[in-house]
Amino acid sequence: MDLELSDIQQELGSTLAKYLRSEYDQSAREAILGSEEGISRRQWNSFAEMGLIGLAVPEGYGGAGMTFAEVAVVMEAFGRALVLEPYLATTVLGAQAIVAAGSEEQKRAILPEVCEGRVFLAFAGFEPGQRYSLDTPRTTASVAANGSVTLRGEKSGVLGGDVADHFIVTAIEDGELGLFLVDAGAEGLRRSPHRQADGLGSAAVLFEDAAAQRLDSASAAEVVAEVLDTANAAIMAEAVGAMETSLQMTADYLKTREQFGAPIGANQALQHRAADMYASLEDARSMALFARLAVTAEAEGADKDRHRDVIAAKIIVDRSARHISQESIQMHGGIGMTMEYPIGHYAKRLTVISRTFDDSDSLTAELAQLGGLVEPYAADLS
Amino acid sequence: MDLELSDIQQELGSTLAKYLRSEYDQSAREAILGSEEGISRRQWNSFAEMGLIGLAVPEGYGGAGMTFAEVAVVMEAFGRALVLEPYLATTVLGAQAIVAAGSEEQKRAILPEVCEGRVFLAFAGFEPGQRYSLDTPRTTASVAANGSVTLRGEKSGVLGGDVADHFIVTAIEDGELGLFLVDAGAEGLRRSPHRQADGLGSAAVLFEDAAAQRLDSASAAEVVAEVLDTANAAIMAEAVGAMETSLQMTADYLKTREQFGAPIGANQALQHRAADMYASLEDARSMALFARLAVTAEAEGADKDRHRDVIAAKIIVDRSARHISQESIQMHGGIGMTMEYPIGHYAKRLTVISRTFDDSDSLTAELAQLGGLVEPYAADLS
Amino acid sequence: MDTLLSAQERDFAQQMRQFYRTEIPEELRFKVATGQELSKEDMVTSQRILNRQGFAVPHWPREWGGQDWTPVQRHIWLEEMQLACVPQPLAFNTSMVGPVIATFGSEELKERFLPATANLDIWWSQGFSEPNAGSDLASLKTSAVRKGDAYIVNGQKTWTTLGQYGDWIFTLVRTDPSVKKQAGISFLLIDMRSPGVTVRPIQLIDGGFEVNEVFFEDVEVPARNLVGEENKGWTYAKFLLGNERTGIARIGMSKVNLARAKAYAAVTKTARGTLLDDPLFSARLTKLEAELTALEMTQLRILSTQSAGADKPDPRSSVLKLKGSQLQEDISELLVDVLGPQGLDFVSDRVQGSGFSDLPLGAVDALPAYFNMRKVTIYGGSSEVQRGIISKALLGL
Amino acid sequence: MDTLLSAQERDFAQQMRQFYRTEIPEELRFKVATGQELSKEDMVTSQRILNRQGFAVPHWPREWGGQDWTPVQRHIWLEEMQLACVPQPLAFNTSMVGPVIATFGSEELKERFLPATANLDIWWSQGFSEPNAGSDLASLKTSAVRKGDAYIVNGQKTWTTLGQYGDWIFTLVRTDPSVKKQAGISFLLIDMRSPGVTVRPIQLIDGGFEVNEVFFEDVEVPARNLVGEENKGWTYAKFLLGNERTGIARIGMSKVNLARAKAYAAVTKTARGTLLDDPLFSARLTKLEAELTALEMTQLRILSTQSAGADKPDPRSSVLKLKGSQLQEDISELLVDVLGPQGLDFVSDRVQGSGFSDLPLGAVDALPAYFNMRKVTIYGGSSEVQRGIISKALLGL
Repeated sequence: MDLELSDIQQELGSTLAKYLRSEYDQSAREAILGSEEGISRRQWNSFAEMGLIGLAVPEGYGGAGMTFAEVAVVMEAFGRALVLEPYLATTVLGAQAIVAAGSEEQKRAILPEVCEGRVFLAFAGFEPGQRYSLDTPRTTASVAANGSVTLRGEKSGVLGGDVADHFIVTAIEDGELGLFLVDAGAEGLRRSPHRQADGLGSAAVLFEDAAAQRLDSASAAEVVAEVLDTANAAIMAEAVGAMETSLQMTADYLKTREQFGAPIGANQALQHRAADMYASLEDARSMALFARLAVTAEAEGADKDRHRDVIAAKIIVDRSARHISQESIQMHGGIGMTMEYPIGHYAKRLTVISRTFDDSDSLTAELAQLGGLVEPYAADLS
Repeated sequence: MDLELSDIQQELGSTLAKYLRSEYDQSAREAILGSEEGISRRQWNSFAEMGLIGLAVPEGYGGAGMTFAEVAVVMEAFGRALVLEPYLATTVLGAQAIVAAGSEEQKRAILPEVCEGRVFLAFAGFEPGQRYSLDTPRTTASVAANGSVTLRGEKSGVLGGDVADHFIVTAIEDGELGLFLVDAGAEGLRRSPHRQADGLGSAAVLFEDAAAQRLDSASAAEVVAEVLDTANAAIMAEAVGAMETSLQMTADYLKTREQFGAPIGANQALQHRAADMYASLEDARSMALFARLAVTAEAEGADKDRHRDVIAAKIIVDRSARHISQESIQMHGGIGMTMEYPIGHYAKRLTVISRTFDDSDSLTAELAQLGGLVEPYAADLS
Repeated sequence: MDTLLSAQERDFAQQMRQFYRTEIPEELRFKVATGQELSKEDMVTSQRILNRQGFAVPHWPREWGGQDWTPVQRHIWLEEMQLACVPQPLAFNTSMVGPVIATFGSEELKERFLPATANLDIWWSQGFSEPNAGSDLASLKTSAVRKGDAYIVNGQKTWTTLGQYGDWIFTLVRTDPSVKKQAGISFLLIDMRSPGVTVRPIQLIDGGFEVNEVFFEDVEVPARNLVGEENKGWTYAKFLLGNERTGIARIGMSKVNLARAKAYAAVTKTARGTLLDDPLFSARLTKLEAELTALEMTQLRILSTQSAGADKPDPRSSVLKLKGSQLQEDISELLVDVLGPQGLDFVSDRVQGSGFSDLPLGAVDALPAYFNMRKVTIYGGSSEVQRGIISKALLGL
Repeated sequence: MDTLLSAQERDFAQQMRQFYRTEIPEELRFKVATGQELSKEDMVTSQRILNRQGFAVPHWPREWGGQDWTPVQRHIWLEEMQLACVPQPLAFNTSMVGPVIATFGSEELKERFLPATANLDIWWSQGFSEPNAGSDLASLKTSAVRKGDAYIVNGQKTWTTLGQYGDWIFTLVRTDPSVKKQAGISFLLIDMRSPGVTVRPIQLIDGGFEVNEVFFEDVEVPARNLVGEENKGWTYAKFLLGNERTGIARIGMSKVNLARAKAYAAVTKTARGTLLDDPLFSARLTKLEAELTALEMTQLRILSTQSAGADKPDPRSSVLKLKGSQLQEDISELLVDVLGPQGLDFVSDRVQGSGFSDLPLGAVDALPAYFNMRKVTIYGGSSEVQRGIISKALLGL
């Protein structure tokens, strides 16, 4: 059994951490946050040059041909630095969907550009009033007499949809779920850009007979399920990075901030609560790993348990994210609520992460419905 | 608005507290707990002499003609002393059911004996495999050609059923819920006495064509509902007494027990947790009062909300009971787990109380189903 | 809770309800009810209507606009105000500086300030906290040096809520640095338009600018603006902070917010019905309702004790703050979770561009409010401070 | 978790599973699986079967019956044992006194005690805690005064688990009262049949007699029963307490208990189906399953680090204890709540008198176990001690 990072992963992690420390510090991030687009295309180019964007894209399409395990290393580092660029949208959701569902031609047309950092992708699956459900979009696809496909419908909460060049869209065609590729410049496509509370960009996107291509090299439902599981595993890694930094910052604050003539960390009540935060972080770290292993497992039958394991992991990561984000602010006091001080930004990202793709109640109900993790016959003597 | 105890109630409470301090201290209680019956008939006689047993029974039947508010004062005092005798079974459940559902003749036959402390009553409503449901017993009542009634069925968790002289039994007669009175000596009645974890007596009771009388001066379903609401309010008062003593004992322990050269209460982490226990106790006190007011309300339409208010109260009291019982033992350490030291006895009673008549999940689901406490239109500007 | 009130108290409640719901413009109350931000004008409008009726400062001395109300009446006044979504009178004026001036100020100060304070003709800001003080308020550093008929003030205050609207600021300043920290503090009133006063807004993580830093650079303050005696400021501050806890549980507001969550959940569709029918959501909601009811009963119990004449420090007040603030935070979180994925953006309007669906109810304010509510367990005596007060009463250690 | 193991490790696990499930009498395993109390004979039987195979003390030195297993193999050995409901080797023998004698004892002591200890021919009891010590173990008072070739021991120990079965007791005694408390302690082995030793059982709130007080009144103990050097006992005790944490999270047992809760809930009828379908019950269960999985992954991560050769103090071990004990308690509570009102009695048998229904599964042990489990957040370094260790590592304050 070996759960340590490989040498390559360690190297990747430390190189990236070094880069982010020098190029993506608090003031750099503040400038990006305050910019028009809310992202830095210069940073994105650097990420592309470092090979991060096409990390898990096969080499034949311009990628590095690695696995999600390496993507998770990137996400964790990005979580520590609270990177704002649409890596989740483009690399994890978008590129993976195209790799899985695109035709050879579609892959060749898009993936190399993605890997080079020249285009952004976004996955448009969620819809207004549908909460976290992805199975039954009201967006429909129609085929004209000439065989051309157009989409009608509205998507919301499209991560990275504010800057995306291509959308991967779910829609119903002839009663079946399908995946479609739509150019952001297509006629009949309009977007209403938003900023999430954490500063990340998203959008509502309206398709009014917008021209689309089918992505139908694999079952749309299966691709959506796999992409979402992977994306969930990715934001868990990111959450772990953000929680780790939150706890570190809080610990530093407890050690250095003085009140009544002593560091506030001398208060045993705060010490014990900090210890509980540490325990929460370790839980989350363990479950982010559990999710990563689930989406990268190659053992026979592993896909059967993939979704179950990912949602079980997310229950814990969400719980830890809530605990750590709330306690970090509380222990900082008022300063933790200001935009000038970084801890609140971590809390915002963690608050959003724990409601991205699903929330605690929906995860819990779904895991229960899947039968949970422990077999009831474990108590037998068989 | 006046939520203070009346002078009479204060007098009752302090007289009883004084009695219990001198006559029902830890060693007296230990002796009762170790006795064959697990109760003291001598104590019961004293309670009768003090007028406690018939407190809420009309004067015409030998009682004191007071209300549940006074019964709650007794229950709270009993909670502080962890009284073992079947007051809840006899006075709250049994006598109240007979007052509400018995005929004039039945009341005259039984209530005076009850008030004088000569007989015990028990309410037999719960059944094996039915959890907390009381509406649809499988016990049935049949009428013979001569008009005599007999019962068949099994009851479980009958509080005070180990010593009861008369049982008030729910059964289905012709598809309708009915209430019946059965003599403990009736042929065809057998009981299997149990001790609850808290030392209180209970029993499973088997009715095999046991002779019974109908208690049908009022709707059985309404009587059962009212009696159970009152009994719930009563154990909430008892729980408050037990929690108050638990917290007091824990506070004393924190102040006096030394470790590493200082009282363990000098640990701020424990101080803050003790403060949380105090807050829990105040919540419980408030909700025990809320329940008491609900079952004694005489305002028009008050019965409409009675059940809703009682279960809302029990949700909080159960939560506080869990919190305080678990924390009191934890703060005492190993000593808190021994039978020789009183704190564990309080924890046991509180653990049982929070699962008597219902549990947290069933209460929560029921309150939600009743629509909760806050009207959704409060946010309107109407 | 109505059934607990006497007939007279019920009448009084009815009268308040009636007044609030007919005299305060519906447009203002709608803003409060739906979590919209109030402008300065909104707050002034509301407070002046209340003041005209004697409902702005009922706890002040009668000669300065107060009412001889019982503790229960004062509770009803506030509870009904919150339930009717009436903007509350500005606490800095009515609960903080007003009572201090009325109790410790000279006759001249009273006449000069109290009527204008009650009517919100003067908007007061609070200048207590300093950057490195936190809960250790008495370690403040802002200095006031007497020079002839004036004090020269230098230093910095922070967390000055709505300081951008402030006309005057009441401050704690160090007038004697040579004695132990509590003993050298004075309570000084400063015109914020004085030369040398600068207000710098602080952006909070909810996106808004609720609080400010206030800088004093050689600000000349007439000595007659001193409240009470020099170096007695700490006494006045403690008096003020004691008042601050009144109504801090904000039970009426929490009820309104729970009701909102319930109303929104009832129109939120899920795969199996509405969110209000969802067992896990409704269990969470229901538990919060029960918790809030417990807190309300605790508040009423405290009132009942007060009405019975008791007047000693009551650790149950700390329970009100501790639990009340936690509930406000939990309810704000529930409102976020009603929205699901559509509650994650910071938006200024539910109505989107043409063709786009409206955002769900609460989409504008729920998440900002969640972040903003982080403050309630920090300010006015943090939860940690409250636990300390309670354990002191319980253990005496 | 199987997929994380290497092929060899999977084989090893299979071999363990096979052994436990065929060689340990099913009747013993059934008792463990259903929460029944084990007799002394049960435990002796099981440990001797394990010992015959070399599975009782795999972590001991090879010459005394140990195995050169990797940390992962040791984990599998224990995890599979718990999953198969095999009674665990007596910790006082195998995890506590055995390793101390093997590491610090003389050759003579090793030969005299280790084989009998591994085979449970000697039942060891632990004599560390004293009535007024608690977490402050080093403040112990039991004295041992050297007199010729013997020590004369006087004092009292408490919380001696299963002391009623004990043949020998390993104790910490004060041999030098003149130095600071840790420095004057020795580690002494005492034959419990010596004159002057009295064992008094303590009844716990679960109704059982799991722990005892042990009194020493002028007990003469041969000096050759001293382990290691006089006054070095504290060092040996710390070594022992370090070992005690191994496997303290009891994840395998918690899995078995969760599985029981699930199996019982599946056959418990409610108004709308089974308890396992009840949304609130299943949510609670599901969260515990997720928590337990997190803890298991933490344990595996620690093992992976150990396998990679790291050997410094790891605060994650404290997380294992802190969370693992909390989970054991929470799961014990879940088992109580499966039973509803039929779980509130202390009964000795599910089968009642003729005509009466059998009590539901778990009715005999669930509530006693709930009370008994209160100990797991207290013993072996209480939760408070673990939080202290973690915060020390985190803050260094």
